[in-house]
Amino acid sequence: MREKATTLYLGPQHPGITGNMMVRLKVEGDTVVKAVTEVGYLHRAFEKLAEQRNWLQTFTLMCRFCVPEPDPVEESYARAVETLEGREVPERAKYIRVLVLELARLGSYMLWYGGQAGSLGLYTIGQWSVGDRNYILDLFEELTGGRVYHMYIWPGGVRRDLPAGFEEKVLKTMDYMEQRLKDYEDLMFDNAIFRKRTQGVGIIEPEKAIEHGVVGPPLRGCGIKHDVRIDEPYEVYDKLDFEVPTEDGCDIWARANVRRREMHQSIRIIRQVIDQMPKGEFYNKIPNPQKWRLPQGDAYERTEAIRGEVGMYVASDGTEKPRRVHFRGAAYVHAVTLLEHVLVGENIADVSAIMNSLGTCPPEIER
Amino acid sequence: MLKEILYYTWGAVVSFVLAFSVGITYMGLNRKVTARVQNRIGPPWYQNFLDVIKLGSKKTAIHHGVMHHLGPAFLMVSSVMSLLIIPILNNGRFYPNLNFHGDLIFLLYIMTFGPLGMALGAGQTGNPNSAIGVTRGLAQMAGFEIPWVMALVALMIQYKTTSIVDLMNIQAETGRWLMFSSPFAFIAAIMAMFGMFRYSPFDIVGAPSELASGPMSENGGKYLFTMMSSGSVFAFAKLTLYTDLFLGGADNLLVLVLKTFVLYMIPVLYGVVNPRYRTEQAVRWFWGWPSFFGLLAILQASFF
Amino acid sequence: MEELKKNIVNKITGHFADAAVKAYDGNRVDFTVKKETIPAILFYLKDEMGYNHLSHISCVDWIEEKEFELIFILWSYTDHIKVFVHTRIDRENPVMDNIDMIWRQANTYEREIKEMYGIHFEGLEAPEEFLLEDWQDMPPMRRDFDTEAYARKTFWDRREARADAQDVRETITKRTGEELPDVAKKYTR
Amino acid sequence: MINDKESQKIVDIIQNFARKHSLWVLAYGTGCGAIEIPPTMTSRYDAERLGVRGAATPRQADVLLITGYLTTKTLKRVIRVYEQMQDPKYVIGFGSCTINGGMYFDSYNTIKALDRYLPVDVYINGCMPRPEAVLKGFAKLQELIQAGKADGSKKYKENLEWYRANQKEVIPVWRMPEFNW
Repeated sequence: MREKATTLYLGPQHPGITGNMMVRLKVEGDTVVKAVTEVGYLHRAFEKLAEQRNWLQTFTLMCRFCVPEPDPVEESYARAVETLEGREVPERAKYIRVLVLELARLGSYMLWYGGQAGSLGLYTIGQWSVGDRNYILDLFEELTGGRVYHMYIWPGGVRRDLPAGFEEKVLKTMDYMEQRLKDYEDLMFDNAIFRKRTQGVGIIEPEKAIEHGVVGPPLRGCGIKHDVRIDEPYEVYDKLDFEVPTEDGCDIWARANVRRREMHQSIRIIRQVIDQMPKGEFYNKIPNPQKWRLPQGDAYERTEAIRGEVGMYVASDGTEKPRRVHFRGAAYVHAVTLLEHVLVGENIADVSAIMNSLGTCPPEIER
Repeated sequence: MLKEILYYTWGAVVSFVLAFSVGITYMGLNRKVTARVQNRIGPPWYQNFLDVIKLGSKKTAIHHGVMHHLGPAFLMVSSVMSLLIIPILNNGRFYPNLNFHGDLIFLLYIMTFGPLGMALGAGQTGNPNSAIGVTRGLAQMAGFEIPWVMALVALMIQYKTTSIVDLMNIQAETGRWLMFSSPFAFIAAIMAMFGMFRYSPFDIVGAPSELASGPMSENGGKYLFTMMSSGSVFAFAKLTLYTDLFLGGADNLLVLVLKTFVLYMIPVLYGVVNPRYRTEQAVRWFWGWPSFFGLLAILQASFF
Repeated sequence: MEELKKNIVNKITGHFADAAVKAYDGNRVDFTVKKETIPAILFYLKDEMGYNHLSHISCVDWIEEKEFELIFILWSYTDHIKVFVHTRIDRENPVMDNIDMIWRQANTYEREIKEMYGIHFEGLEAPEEFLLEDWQDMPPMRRDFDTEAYARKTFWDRREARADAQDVRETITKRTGEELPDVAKKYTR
Repeated sequence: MINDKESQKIVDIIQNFARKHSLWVLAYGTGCGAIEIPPTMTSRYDAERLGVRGAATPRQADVLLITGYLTTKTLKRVIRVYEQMQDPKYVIGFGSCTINGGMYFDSYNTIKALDRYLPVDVYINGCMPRPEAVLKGFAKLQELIQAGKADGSKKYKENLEWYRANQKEVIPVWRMPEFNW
């Protein structure tokens, strides 16, 4: 008997893939019958390199774990090290960290807008939102010196204080963003074709979501309210007033709506943070990094990134170098077993859109 | 006799050069207009000329078999044939084209000939993206051909002729464009045009995020050069056909360019703000309202 | 919070005699068990206690003690407590029970740990390779694998800084008007 | 008439002008530098006004952007992709890690010097290079093309054995055809 299924290689070189990875699809007609994720194209052995470097040198590796949104990884590492050592962080540093994290969330959502709309052929949104994302990157550049990799949130606090007049600039940018978000939403969420393409596509049932360990917007798109920011409040999130939006659709449309509403919450958080920003120290100085020994033990801290919770497991043997630094990426769960499960039965036209809605980020899987 | 042959050949060459340059310019303007909508400056209007020259000057060492070589050639043949049949200006004021009675029916066939040849060529590359792209292209063609044929049949029934020149003469005599005297056929034809031009939301054939670039996946360099030039010629030919049939033709080149450009901007601007359909959604769309208008057009033509 | 923690500690130590508890401040509870108990304790935690989110599986190589340590980190959506389950396995003969029927995503973690540490998970159904391709050395995350030596052996050594820089030195000298040092002249074109 | 030297010169000038202003970049994000490609292509920096544009498949592309470190697994795919591209083709090495390994100098899985495996026409340094730097890199490539000096693919063909030997050194199991073009 002849085999009816064709093998379609989506990646590693493919415009629709969300980075350097591959999904091998078995298709019958237009329907996917089997999907196998193949990763490892970006494996740089960060965790091995971390064992060769001391605690502070490791910090410069951290931001490179996930390229679109490096700050939550830095935050997880910094917090894990602080927990392990029992180091206090000044109040101002906590607020600055939240400010940076929320700006990063906003910036990555802008990139996500481009990816999600681009995967469905609506390139105009991508051009707008990725262009406007530069305004957020400008703020980062002023604050940290880097556009993409900030290396800003480090153990003990943050690397620099806010520059003079930074708060006003942030508020001004937020006002601009709020206007622009309205434009994106008008173009994307009011569009009948976008609605047709996304509703009922890429469904994850709530039970399956729990079983597969789904986190972040995909989980909240199933109607389950879980967010590390409210479940296990870190920094000053327990003092801030914000909502965690959920939707019941379980499909791409629901996830997109969760993200859309979260962007507004981010802006709200940023305004509050600027409003409540205390005066004082921003850095609890660490000793000479060459001789900086952490006590034996381990720690695991989690942060909410746009893809879901990201965590950092740190184990120390009492020397200057980490014994183990292990990163848990949200995409690690989403892009392998979950993706293989979700893609079965979908149309090949939707594969790229589903991947974008799950937030697959290959550098985070492979590290 | 010889003089006549030379005259016709010269006419063909001139119309080809015209169609090529206007078509390529339109594509460049498309990129410019899209860029302006997207908040960018965009490439210069002559960008596509440079692209075409570059593609033509690339060394091409791809071999997948004879049909693969012939695929782009089929496309070119189809475009040039349709161009030669479609009268460019009213009253034969431009160089003569090969129009005859029944050319409207012939045109229906020759316009689908190119994509079919391309389909064979793409099938031989063995690239699954090409194969899936071809099936999508044929499915989409099955979609938009129905309203398009209905619109043309309505015109044929209403004016009892199968010649484009006759239709143009009727418009010139009565002074009424067919888009007003048979509006339903015009609406159906314009809706079918969205599918013909393959801009968003009907760019399902070469959808980059789904199929890399569909049937063109294995075609680079000179193949792509041929396909791009035939695409631009074909675009101009189609736009001229629409002008001839519905917008009363054109008395001089300037009017022609103006009318075709307005027509061309319809699918372009619609595409900028819309994501793309899935294949079956696209086909359903074409078999919905456009076909309904086509049917109305035929009813109007038969009974009024 | 403290009550919840006490509750889980009582239940687990009541059910699993070999579970050693380590107390932490905040919302963290640690158990150390034998490796045979792992599937049972995880099943128990998931089905009876509601710890249905597997947040992380990590592995640490304690080469001095000739042991691998496996850490399973669970999270409860209702209790908001992190539970760490530690176990130690022999480094010479690393065999472990597969737990991907409890949580599907454990499959990915196990594939990686298998590849990076060479720990064999019994009954793990997954392709052989995960991150590496045609790897022929020892599992790279083991402590005795020297990555720098491997890199030096396999790839070229790092170039000397700026040795191949195209025109950097020339540009700098032009800008500052300084004479090029003799060492640098060798490298400029 | 066509083969004589004078007219060849004119043809060359036209060709180089067209090639220079129409660089189609293969959509292959090989490393983290790919994150700065969307900003380069979109509204603020808008590389399309220089004729830089994305191409979906290697057959249609002119420029291969190696955006950062290459793992050995990716190197294999990159070689295939490079050999499937049609002449004339250019390689831009992007970021410090393509030059000397950068911060991954002791990593067991990334190559350290890109030009040992593929002919590189232009390097852009930085981690990450900013979009301005990327545009500068494209401008440099355009300069080289105009002068007829961007002959990486010619170099690759002439020194194929050397490149192949280097490639096989780091790719232990070679399951690819010897010639892909």
